[in-house]
Amino acid sequence: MDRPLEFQKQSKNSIERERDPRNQPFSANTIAKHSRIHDATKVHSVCPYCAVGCSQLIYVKGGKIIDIEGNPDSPINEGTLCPKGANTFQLSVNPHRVKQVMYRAPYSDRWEPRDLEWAMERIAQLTKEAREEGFVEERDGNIINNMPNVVSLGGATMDNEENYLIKKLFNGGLGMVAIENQARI
Amino acid sequence: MPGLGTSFGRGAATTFQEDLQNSDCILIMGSNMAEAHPVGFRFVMKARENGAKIMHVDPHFSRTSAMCNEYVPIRTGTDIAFLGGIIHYILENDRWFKEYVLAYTNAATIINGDYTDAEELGGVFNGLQREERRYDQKVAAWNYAGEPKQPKNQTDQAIKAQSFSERLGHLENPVPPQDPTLQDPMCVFQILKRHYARYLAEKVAEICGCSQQQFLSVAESLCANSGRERTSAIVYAVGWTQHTTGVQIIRAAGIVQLLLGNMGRPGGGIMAMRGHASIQGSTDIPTLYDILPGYIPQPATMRDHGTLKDYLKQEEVSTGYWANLPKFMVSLLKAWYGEAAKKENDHGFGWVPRIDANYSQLPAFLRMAQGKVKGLFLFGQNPAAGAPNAKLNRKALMQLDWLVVRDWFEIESASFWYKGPEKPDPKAIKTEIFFLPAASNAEKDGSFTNTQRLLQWHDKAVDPPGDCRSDAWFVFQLGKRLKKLYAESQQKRDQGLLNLTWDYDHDRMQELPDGSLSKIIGEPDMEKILKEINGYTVKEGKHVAGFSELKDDGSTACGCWIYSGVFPEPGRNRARSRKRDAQNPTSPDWGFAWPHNRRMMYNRASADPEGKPWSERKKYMWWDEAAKRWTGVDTPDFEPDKPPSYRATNESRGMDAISGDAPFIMKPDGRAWLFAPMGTKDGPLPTHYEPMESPVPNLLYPEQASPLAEVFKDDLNQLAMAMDPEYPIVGTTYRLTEHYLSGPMSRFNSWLNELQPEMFVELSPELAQQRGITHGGWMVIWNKRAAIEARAMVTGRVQSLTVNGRTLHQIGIPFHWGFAGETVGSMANDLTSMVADPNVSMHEAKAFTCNVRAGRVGDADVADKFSAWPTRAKSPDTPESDQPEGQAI
Amino acid sequence: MAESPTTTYYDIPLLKRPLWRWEIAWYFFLEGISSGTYLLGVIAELLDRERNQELVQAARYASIAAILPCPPLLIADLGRPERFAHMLRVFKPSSPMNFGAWALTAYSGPVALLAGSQMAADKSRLLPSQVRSVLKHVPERLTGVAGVPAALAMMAYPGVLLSTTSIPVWSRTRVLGALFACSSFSAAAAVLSFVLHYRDADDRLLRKLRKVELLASGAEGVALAGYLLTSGGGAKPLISGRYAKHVFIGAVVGGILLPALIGGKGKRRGLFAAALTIAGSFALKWAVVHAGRDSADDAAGSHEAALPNESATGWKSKYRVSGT
Amino acid sequence: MSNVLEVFARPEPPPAKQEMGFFTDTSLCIGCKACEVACKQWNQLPADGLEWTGHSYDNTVMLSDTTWRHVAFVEQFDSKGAGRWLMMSDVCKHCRQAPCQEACPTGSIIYNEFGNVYVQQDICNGCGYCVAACPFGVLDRNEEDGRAHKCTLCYDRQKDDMEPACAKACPTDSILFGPISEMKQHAEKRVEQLHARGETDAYIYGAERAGEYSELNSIFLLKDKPQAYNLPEAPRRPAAHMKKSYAFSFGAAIFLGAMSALLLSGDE
Repeated sequence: MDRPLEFQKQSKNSIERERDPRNQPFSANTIAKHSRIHDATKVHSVCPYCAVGCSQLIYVKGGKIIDIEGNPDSPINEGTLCPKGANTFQLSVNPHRVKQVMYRAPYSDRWEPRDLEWAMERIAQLTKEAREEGFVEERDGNIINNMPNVVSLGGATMDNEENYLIKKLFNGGLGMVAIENQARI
Repeated sequence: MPGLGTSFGRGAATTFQEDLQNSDCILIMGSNMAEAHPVGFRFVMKARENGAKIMHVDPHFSRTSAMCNEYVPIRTGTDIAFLGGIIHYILENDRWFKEYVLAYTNAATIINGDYTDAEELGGVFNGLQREERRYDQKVAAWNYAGEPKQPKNQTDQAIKAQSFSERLGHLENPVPPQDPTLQDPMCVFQILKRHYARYLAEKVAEICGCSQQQFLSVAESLCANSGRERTSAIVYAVGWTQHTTGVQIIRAAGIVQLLLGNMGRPGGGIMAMRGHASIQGSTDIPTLYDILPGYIPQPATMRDHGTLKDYLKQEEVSTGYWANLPKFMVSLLKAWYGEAAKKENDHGFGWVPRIDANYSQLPAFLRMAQGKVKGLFLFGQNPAAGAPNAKLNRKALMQLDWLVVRDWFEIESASFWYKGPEKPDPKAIKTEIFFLPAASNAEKDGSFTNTQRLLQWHDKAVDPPGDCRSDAWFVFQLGKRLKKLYAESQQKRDQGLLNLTWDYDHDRMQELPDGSLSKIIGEPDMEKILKEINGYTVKEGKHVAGFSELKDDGSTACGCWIYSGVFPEPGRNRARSRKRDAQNPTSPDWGFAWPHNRRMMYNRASADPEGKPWSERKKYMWWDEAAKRWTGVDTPDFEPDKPPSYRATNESRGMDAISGDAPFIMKPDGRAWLFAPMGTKDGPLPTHYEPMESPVPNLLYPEQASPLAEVFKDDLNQLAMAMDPEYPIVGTTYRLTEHYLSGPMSRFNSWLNELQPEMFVELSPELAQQRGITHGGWMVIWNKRAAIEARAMVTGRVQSLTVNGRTLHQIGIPFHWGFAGETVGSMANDLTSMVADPNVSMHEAKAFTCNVRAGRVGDADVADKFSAWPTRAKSPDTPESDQPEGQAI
Repeated sequence: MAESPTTTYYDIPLLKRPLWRWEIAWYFFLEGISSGTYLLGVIAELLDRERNQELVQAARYASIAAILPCPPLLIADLGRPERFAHMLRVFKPSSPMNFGAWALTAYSGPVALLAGSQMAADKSRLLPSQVRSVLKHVPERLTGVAGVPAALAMMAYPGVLLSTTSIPVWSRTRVLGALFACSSFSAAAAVLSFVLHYRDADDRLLRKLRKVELLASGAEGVALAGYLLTSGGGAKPLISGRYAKHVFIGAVVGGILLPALIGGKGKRRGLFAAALTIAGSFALKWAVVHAGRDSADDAAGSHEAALPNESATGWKSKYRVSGT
Repeated sequence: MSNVLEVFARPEPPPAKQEMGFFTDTSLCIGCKACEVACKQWNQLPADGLEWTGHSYDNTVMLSDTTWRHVAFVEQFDSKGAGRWLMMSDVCKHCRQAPCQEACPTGSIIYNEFGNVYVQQDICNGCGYCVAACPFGVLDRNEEDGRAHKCTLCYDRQKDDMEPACAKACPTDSILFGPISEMKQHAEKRVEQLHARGETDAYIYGAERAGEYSELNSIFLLKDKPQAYNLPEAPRRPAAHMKKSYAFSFGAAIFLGAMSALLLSGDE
């Protein structure tokens, strides 16, 4: 068992000499290295996945998101993220992402790209038609004022302000009652 | 969350995640926290490293179990038996926290003499109308002695009950008759004792399938770590809520925590771990059918809601904080209808639609499947794969005239018409579908409310690409178009829409953080919306500082009273405040927690009745006699200057009805409810029922399953009879760290897909051997609703249980797969059924019966092309040397 | 069962497969012949230029012919061929590959000059007359001697390069370098003997060369035995693996035993024996280079080769591991 | 042409800084794989396949040119269901005397100013020597770009005083980053703490020299044999015996040369 010691003596200095950066063949590119975000715009965000509420930092350069990571200042995640949170970048920058309005006509077997304006107008029209047809003002003396024939589902993954607009327009404005999301209990 | 609302007053997590590290003992039950909430779990790990005992009671040995000091396997759906056993243990061994229980709960309160407990009636309470699946309150007599049997604001079965009115109940006498000696046979304490007398350790073991020792060790650990000096916390998630008895499971946990004196104290409380970024927010500002923002009841035809006056008369709770309902309601109407909301027209109350039936998700989709719905708006939700009985949901989508899908990727709910297990024929499907690409959260401003009621703002980093738009943009623009379409209308029914205040346009082009101008036209100014939510004075348009400033005379407007105070003055968006306070562990300036930035609710209970901390170790809030006010590390969840000595009388109303030693200020008697005289439809005390589908008889009562559970009849929604020999295996679903829900936010992401690339099912070596299933091979899981296939993960982590003397097998089914995305697989939710909790219509996905065999069901769907790299584009404006190493030179 | 075997982790390899394939096997084979023939040529020249004329001439041509394909082979093997010159960016004796790169560079000069002057002497049409007239003046003995260290290095480093890795089949032994050197030398001797037999060279020279052949093959045999013995379990892929036949039938029987038996009795048998030796040497190098992949794939073997010994103690020793 | 020559230039290297490294404490690992994704996100590494292995929850299998963090899952349960589930996040060991660095013929692999082993992508020519040299099977050559890749210990981030992506993301601080001296002290304390708690199977891997093998600048707290996590129990340093090998092979060459000189000389 004395050989290890011997090894140590013999190699210690030579190792340290070798490890000294001055004896290492750095390339110009290596010496120039920096993190790509050191000069990027930092934006505060919140993880869109679960309800833990991890604070995130989005780094932007040239109008593009180049990195998303945890925010060290947050008392909740203190800079950490889970695999999904660490993956947030791939939600925005993703080849699978649909970037164009797609329309499927009744009984059609294909998607067709359509103009956003056109789609919005068509959806408004359909909503109005449905409302004209389904709206109930009153039933046996009771005020009802609702339209049960159009349903809205979603909200738990959206912003409070968006939920507010949905409830306000669909319920307070149009009289839709079947407005739901996962948030049961 | 009525389970919590009925017990304590508000339906939300009672504490905040960071506080878990102060616990001496944490019981994780009905939650796979390490996998579903890894970052929240860091505080559990901190507690563990501080020496706390961490226990996991769960049907499935997960990564959470691996981290705990103790893991107890139980049969899914037997939680009430287990918790009831703990309640029994606490009472039997006199381990309850006397001063706390006497002062802060309704233990001493006397119940109406006509009340008969499930103990006597074979598992049901008196007043059961079996065929109508409801309890007749007039007969039931759950109420306090001296109160009318039927409380004025308790609704008919048809309406789900998330509103505060419903949850809080109503008392004529805020100081009900009590027996401080707890001897009266009709006092809550005695009723509790009798009700749980039969929840003996051996019974618990028999029902749950764990050993007596395992059960006793959990019960003892909780008791040993509660009291003046120590506190225990309970963590749960949808493992509790997704049952036909979900609300009562949470009630049972509430009873345990109240008896042990853990509520409103550091390291204590009940931490509800919610699943989505803003699922709490979407309940507070509800995209739910039965409530208006701030848990105000949606007007309903089953109640006397003709005029605003009638409505308020019926829904107001005259004692406790909910006496302020008129201010909140009128302010909401002002926020919605602005100028048009006048005293003369009931502030437009008539325009608010009434509910005349159960419009919650399950019945709504059932009606859809029956062709009774024309259109559906889908915002970031995926019923075709993610909803209970997904198969029935896919059928429902095919019956629609039109469907608007707002998402990032072409999810199952957008491709159901040409893909999926049923191999649909597009030519036969009429549904007209609009896929409107959505903006990611990085591409819009807005606030999320996390699992601890904390509002946090996210700033818009960049414009969304192409046609992608925020949901706010979509609703805002749709509203503008509809207002235009109805502009000419004189009809009464359209006035609500026409009068709806709807001006959220940016005053000038929005500037992005990098200094460039946004190119999106018509994006609403989210802070204008937040201002409306926060509330403002109608005349000056001045932000209100908090809900205490709201009026019922129409002089204030407020979109959601519980959020009031989040935006107290221009330029001070507290959801956007990101200051961390090194001194204060509650970090009061990091985001904004409702109500009124209270991080821990009911924190008055962290001090004893005299207002002194229970112990130095567990000091949190206390009464400062000198300053004559409540003080501590948090905002008091109490009137800041109400002395502990203050006493209410039966004549007092509003907050005056809350005594100085009554910490649960939302409750009409200021006390937490061990026994719920009202607020839960299926009984005042949690009672063990088997899941709707169960291979085991109810070993405690003749009553097999919840008599009130909602059942939805449909050919595609058949249930197996109890103890059906065809389906001897118990199935439960759960989440994996690497994926999210049914996959829309994870199965289009190669970095996550590579970590869990295939649908699998976890089963025990014993069951695998019995059925000739080999590890890594294919297996089929089927029941009355569907047959699905998966790869077999045969692992020693899953073990058979001995229940009622018989060997019982449970299998674990991750629910992340579907037929769209980079990885595809069968949908666990094709197996789950549409049956629901009577209180909230939450479905029962966590317990169902099934059977398994080796093999496949046949042609699986094809995955979208695998995209190995999110982008190969180099970072803009970045020199070669600084490019990501994966792409360097 | 989703449980891992106790000795390995789901039998997943501990090591990564070496990337080297046929290019490197060929390179080691050819550069070995080149350096071997070069050395023999220089020795013969120093001993007696006149008498060993044929041998010297054959050696000079063989050494250049064998070395010419080498740079392309090396470059083809790189992941980034255009960056082959980076090899000479540093001088780094700790890296046998770097050492070899420099050796090859240093070697290329003398070998080219000697071959050139030989061509000049032979009035080869391949060279323009001016070049020939220049090359006439090459100081042959001096150049030859100058190239000897580089040639020795070329002969010595390939085996050392392989054994300075973590691949058990290469790295458990200290004699792989010697084995390759011997193999190269015998192959080189065989090449020369083949040429001289073919050109019906003077018998005396052939007999001498035959002795050299036997010596080298003998040495190769001894080194091979030493290699297999000192490699312990590491040699598994060569002893029982799919490359066992290369080693035993190819190298031992074909490359060493047969030539020893049949050689030295006439032209045809001489040619045949030489060819066998060359083939044997190639089989050996091919087998050893390719066995590296099988060795890396053997998870249990790799862990076994990394068990503690007195010079490599590992880290577990410091704490007692209880249970499992 | 200029940048072809550039690589031969020898610009002034940065001065040595404090040696930094990882301490991966498997007793705190919840197996969430945040380290894997955070690494891929920061370094923009591609996913490498969608194959389900059935090896517990490990579908990553091993470190590679495109996977620089890998979480291993070891299930140890008896027929009663009693047992444990070990999880461990593996990474490049950043050996203080690194076989890959010693082997690298181009000087592409260097010890940088933070004492980490770093592959300079503008230099590497894909010779593959480091792949065979690494006793931990860390390095591999990327078939797309023909170069060797491995964990850089987020050299680019360290340059701007940021911690590596994996350590930053780790929710339970199972992955710690800091001056290696502090990491070692911390590790020592942690082991004592665990032993005191009765977890006597805990020990540190790589903190000190192990005979011929150097210390690691990425150390681990393990709870089972190294083999259980697919780590070598006692790695060898390839170059440790290089001189000896050279001696033998030069010896053989010279011996054969000398002998053949004898045999060729004189008349028989």
